[in-house]
Amino acid sequence: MTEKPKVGVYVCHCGINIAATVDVEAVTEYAKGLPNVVIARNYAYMCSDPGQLLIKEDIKEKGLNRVVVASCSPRMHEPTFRKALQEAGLNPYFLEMANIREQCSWVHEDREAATEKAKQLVAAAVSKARLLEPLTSREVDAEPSALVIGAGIAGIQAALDIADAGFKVYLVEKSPSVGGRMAQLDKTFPTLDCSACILTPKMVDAANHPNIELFTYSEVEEVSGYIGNFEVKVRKKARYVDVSKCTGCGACAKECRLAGRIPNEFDEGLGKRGAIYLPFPQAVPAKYTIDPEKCLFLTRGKCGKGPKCVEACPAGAIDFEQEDEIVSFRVGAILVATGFDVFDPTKKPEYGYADYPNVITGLEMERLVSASGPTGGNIVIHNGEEEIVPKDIAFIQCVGSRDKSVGNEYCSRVCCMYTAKQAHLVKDKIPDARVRVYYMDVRAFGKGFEEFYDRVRREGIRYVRGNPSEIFRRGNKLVIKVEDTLTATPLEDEVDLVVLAVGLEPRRDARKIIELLRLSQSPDRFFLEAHPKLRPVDTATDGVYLAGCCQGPKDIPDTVAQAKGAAASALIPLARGKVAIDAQVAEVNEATCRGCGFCVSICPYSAIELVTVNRMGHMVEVARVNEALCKGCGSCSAGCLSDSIQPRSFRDRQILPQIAALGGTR
Amino acid sequence: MDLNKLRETAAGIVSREDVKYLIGWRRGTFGYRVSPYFIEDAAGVEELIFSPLCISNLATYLTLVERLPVPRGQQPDERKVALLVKGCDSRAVNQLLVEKGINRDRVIVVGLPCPGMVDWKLLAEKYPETEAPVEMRWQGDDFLLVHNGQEIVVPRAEALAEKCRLCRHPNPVISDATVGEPVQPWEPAEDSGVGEIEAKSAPERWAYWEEQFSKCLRCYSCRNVCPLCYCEDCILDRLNPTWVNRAFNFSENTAFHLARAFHLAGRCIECGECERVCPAGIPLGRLNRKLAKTVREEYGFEPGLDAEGEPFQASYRPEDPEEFIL
Amino acid sequence: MSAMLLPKDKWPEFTGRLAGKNLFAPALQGGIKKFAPVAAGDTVTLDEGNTTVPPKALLFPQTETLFRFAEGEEGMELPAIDEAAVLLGVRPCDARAMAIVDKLFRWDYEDPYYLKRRELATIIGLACSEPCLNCFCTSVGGGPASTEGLDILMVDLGESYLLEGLTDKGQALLDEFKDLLQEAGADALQRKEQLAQEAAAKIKRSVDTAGIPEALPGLWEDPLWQRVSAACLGCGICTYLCPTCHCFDIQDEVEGAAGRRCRMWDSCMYAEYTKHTSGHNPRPTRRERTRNRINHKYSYYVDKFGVIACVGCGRCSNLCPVNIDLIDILRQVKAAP
Amino acid sequence: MKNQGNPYIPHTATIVDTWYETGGERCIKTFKVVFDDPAVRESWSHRPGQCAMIGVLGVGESMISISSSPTEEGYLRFSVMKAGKVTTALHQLEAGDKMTVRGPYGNSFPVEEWKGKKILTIGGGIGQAPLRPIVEYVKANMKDYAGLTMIYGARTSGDLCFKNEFAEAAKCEGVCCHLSIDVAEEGWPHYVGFVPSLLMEVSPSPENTIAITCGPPIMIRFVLENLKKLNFADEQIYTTLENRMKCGIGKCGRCNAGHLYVCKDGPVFSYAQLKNVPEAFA
Amino acid sequence: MSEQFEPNIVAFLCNWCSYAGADLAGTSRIQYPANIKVIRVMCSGRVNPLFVVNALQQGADGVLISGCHPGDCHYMEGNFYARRRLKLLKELLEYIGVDPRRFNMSWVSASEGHKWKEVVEKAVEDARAAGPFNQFRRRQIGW
Repeated sequence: MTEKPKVGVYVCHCGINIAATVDVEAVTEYAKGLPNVVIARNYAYMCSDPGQLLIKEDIKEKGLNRVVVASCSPRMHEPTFRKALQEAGLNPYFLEMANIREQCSWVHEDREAATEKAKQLVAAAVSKARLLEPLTSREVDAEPSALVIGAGIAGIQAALDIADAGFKVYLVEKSPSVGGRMAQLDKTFPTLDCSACILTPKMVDAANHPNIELFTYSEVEEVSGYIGNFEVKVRKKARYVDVSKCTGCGACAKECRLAGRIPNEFDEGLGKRGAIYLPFPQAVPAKYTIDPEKCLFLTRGKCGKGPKCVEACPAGAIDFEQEDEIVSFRVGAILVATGFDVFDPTKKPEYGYADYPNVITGLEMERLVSASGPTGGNIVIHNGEEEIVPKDIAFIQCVGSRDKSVGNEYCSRVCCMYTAKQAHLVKDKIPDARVRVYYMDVRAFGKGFEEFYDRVRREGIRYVRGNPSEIFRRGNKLVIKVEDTLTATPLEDEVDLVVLAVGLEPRRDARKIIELLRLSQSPDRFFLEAHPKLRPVDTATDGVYLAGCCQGPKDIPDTVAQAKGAAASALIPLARGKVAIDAQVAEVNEATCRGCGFCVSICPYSAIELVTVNRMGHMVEVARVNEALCKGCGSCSAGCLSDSIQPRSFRDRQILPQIAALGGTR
Repeated sequence: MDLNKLRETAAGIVSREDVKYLIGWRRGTFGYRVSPYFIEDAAGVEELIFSPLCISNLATYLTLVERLPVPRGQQPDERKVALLVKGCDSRAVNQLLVEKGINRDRVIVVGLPCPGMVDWKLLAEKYPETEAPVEMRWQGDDFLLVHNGQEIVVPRAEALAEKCRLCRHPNPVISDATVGEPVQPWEPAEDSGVGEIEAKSAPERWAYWEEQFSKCLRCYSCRNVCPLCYCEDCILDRLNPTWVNRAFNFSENTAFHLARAFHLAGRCIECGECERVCPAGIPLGRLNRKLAKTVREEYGFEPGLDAEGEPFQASYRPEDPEEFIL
Repeated sequence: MSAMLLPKDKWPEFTGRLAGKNLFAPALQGGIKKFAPVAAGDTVTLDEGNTTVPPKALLFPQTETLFRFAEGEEGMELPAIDEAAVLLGVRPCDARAMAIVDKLFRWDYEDPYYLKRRELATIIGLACSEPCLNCFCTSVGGGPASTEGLDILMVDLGESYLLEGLTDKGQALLDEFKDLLQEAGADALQRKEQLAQEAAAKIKRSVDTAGIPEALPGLWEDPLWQRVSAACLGCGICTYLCPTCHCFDIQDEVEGAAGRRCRMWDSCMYAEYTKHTSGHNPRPTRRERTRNRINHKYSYYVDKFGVIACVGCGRCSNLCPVNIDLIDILRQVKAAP
Repeated sequence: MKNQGNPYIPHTATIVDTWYETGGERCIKTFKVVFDDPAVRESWSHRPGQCAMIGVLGVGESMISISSSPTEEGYLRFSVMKAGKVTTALHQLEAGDKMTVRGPYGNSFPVEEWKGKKILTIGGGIGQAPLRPIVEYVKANMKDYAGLTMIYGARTSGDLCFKNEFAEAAKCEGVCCHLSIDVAEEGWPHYVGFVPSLLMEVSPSPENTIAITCGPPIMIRFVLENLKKLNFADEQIYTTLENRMKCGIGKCGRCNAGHLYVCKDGPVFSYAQLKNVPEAFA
Repeated sequence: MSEQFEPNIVAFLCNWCSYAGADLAGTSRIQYPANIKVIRVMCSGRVNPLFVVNALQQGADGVLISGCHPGDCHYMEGNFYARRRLKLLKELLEYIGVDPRRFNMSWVSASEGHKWKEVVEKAVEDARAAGPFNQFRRRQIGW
């Protein structure tokens, strides 16, 4: 049956967000004159309950079978209004939205021009709405398992939550141990808990959980498929140590010819390790790894008369024949918790990080004060002449944060507090130290933060408002040139140690994850969430969720909270066991298909295949779409010479009228 | 060209049980005309010719022949079709294979190395068409015309068809059997037609094509003759959606020609048939060759050289040109 | 009715004054010869040969608006066809074609668009002296100086043109040019006859069409149709450029709230022409379509209107890119058992 | 709006009622329409079997048989199967909407000639629509005819048009109805099988009878065969043809079957006329 | 010129990058000319180049197509196909004498609200400079 299209047009004021710039009355009146428009209304907030009720009632009372909502971006409220249609008994795909907020009222000032544009956008939406087709989304089974990429605190927490809910988790960590950044920290602000003490049990839990399969020293190599049905390939890098045999005794590391000669990443290079190493004592798994880029045997093929580690290992676990291994599995959801890198302070040469050993980063400071660190927790530094215990210590905040010149406009959110914490620790360990903090603003917005900041200041730490312009060496001291902006006094401060409160940055290899999972970046280059307010753990790729600092700088409690949120989101498809397949997928008109296979070549998802059909007695090949694999991108259709493959809801015959409407010929 | 050898080969092919017919050429009914010729039995080969007038690309018939509904209980005729191809024509066969427009098992390709074809319209100005069909042969690099009983040597430069002047592949690039010795490819001429337009300013180009497209009769001969325009249901005939209105006017004609040219981009094998058949004399070759040139020069791609190749518009290289993108 | 002489030195003035009467004459446009408007001051040269596009395009335009309509408005708006025109240099075959097509457009329902244009047009024919290669007008009842469909026949006598008024409309036009014309004597008329005979004798190709209309029904399943259509491209050249082909399509075009219904040339050689929406096509291949084209001209039209709908202009034979030659087909029809 | 003697200008008409006869992709919808112009209402007259060009401005026109009999006054009825662009647009129309109508076109059933005879209609699917006016005409003038037998079938019971009307008609004196569907359905009380078989089952006598058949080409072919088996003479058999049309008035050229222009010489033809027209059943 | 010509520009934006980028420009209240009217498609690969021809025919003075940066396509490869096809179309349009300023293509990511503004401004300036494109307009409904 062919229904006559009866279109209802709903123009939203969005308070004054739209109404201030677009004459919503005029747009409504205009809409009334468009073909097949039965009713046009405007309302303060279409997305509100009463707004939606208006639509639902009109559907029922006026027999509407198409709805156009002219409001915000469809990326915002398309699901909302689709649901409203559905609740009123209408196919949810009978909705078309005109974006008159983000792409009209908010970006244009001229009321007349904005109103005219809004009218055209509504006309285009109506012209498409008339031709929309009812679609039914199908459901397919979801794989009851998840992949978590990154085993820092975010990844560990999320993995534990999902595993505790009874689902299999593949936890993939790039480095040889889980733990991530949090493991590098000494104490946590503002409570001064021992970071390792609270983290280590979780690391162990994650390693031992029956539902968690841990891949350390591994990287995700390939992801295909879609929510509920991702195919994952993980590369388990060769450790050259048989982890089933390695007992973690450490005999090998002691014997390694390079022992104590390679900067240890975990200690931010402050400590040294050998070519076979355990990143840190509490590492999980407590299994040794051979650094293939350093190991003499692996790089030169020769290590004295023979690798000493092999001799030393009582379990015979060293295996130089080991190769990378590719492991494949299927998961229903993917959680990204790849963390952050810290700002590289050499990008601010005025601070002399590259020149002076006693200019260090906050993270290096963490290792320096850590009892498990290279100095056993003693704050000892080399001032270029000798090892000393610094007495004059300066912290500089906002290094690489809130700084356009280095491309980071954002606040890293943790530096103020970690600086306060480190200042406190310094004061604790070196009571006679004079500690200054150079800051521009102090942000102490979290629970207990302001109190902690207050406490630190009362401990005698001086906060000087100023942005140091230069650090140079004078004798065995470092001189900080700075203007105290509160008193407008230029200062030169002589210190033994400068700690740069470096900010947080996206992982330098984030690109790989972006390409792997089709993620986007926000302007700060962190991974982009689906919506900044309402879908902060979702991404544009269904079934892929974000947790922790990969999405943006945050402290530990926020990271854990987000991880738990992301885990809960990932659990939805897992727990339901089903996922809805978008109905807006491509469809083939077999009667006109030439079977040329262009679409087959084009489809990035291998969702199209050629099948043989009987066309009036002739066996011919035509394209056929696997709807579960098709993502509805429509690239096939633009490459089809006979227009035989068309994405539903974005068909040529639905787009051409939009073009006509916007061109002015409707 | 040894016609006897060709006829012998053809006779051998059409005598086979699994062959439906062989498509070749025969003398036309008057003047310089030559007609595509469907030979079903060995007796038919007597009229088969291959001369400088055999300019038409027979590959179009591989897809032009209608597939009628097969009555219930009957089997479709799946016998092979044999086809004579010149160099350019053979590229059409390859391109058809790339896009699965034909089934390799159902075609027998007889390759004819091509010394170059004549554009009879150039000849007719000097030697008008006669009621009786004229004969032409190759003689050295030139052409020999038998006109009103007289043998006239026509210098190559005087009558060589434009597409042949530009030809890069005079020898067939695919064939099951070849008749004749491969010809020595010649240096393709500079494409002065395309060059002339490229040298114009944008308004001049517009004025040029406006005149050309305005005279289009929309007879669709350019589309129908093209061996690579073979959709059974061409989008330009379709009414829902309507890409091009049926009305004849400059705007619709232009949309038609742009769509046609675009659909052939990366597929056109430059056989020049579209331009040859156009009753309005629209230089369609200049349209297609421009895109072919872009594809060749900027993407290093030439269609129809490899039956296993990839379809140009259904593939990409990460390093494809993108200097035009903001 | 009168026969007048126009000395050739008066030609520019003659055509110059005609130009004020919405004159169309053969001209090269972008390399294609067709009837084009003549503006005052343009020179009109009548050379040998015929136009590629027949003058039917002026009476039966390739696209014409039947009426316009607008959303929310009552009724439809009709085009005003009220401008008289003069067609100069129409070949007798093309004029005969008009007379033949008139019958169809007058049949039962009068076609107001065509007939109005026909009424408003004064057709000045030009007798042929040098027939083209594929002219065969004499085989189908016409001739180089045939007058059917013409208002005025013009014959090139060398020094002057002979202008014969054939209809009231034609005579009225001639009367307006009395100042340029002289009364033609019997010798001029004799000369005309002689020239026509000479021209007819120069016609190279011919076919005896007698009996063809009667023979065609019996040849329905003859193999000749497969033979002659095998090379057909299914394009519209033969029909679009045929002076008697008159088939059209009707389409609506919409732009915003306004729209028009228009008709445009269509061709029986196209697959869509007879294709049902169900996909069924009563003429599924080029064989049936070619057969229909020949039958329509040489049998059905004869059956309905008593005349062959072909004037022997030779355009279809000339312009077919694959040498589907009407004369040859007719010969094959004649030769068929 | 007068058409000013211009046969291409349609009249506008308002749809007063519509309903679906059948469902599915190629559903059939019936429209009852009334001309907007009282003068047209007054002057319009058609004979059973004639067609009209109906359409939607901006979309186009389609030749549809007028399925109401002249005896049904005050409106015209059209039953339209959804197939192409125009019929799809027509299907979107509802009561109160406008469509355009021009006509009536073509010849008609020679109802005067047939007076005193028995009328046998044999329809299939949408083919009953052109037969409906003759059925209604004969019913309205039963005294002039010797009887009416209707044979009608469709693929399924859901594909049968005018279902209620058959039930009503069957009650009339002198009227006989035979219905069939192709495949058995639960609760179907009538014949199961194809229409040509039902025809043999009913086995009407050719005596003083006119048989009129309309339906899918394949059905017509077998019905004709069977009518011949039942000894109907060529002159006793009538059918209506349908071809693609654009003008409806014999100008545009495409509807001919051989020398017959379906729009003007038809759509009603006797088998005697058609049997030698090779294209008639193509 | 007393009044400046306001070109009508039809834009095709991919849902994931450019449309999101345009939305971001909105949420950031970045002002740009209202001449641009957007049709949302899922991927720039969906843009049939004939859409561009059609838009120019139906009243657009300029057309803009925007997708994800190479490598960022939500569908992995769609923008690569778009790039190839639209390059050919651009060549074709220029060759027949369409002012190249009537056709622009850009890569705008979800985070490039500012770039979107710049792209729009360029497209509008370009089309304005090229002037009204009436010559190719689908003929006004007339006789």
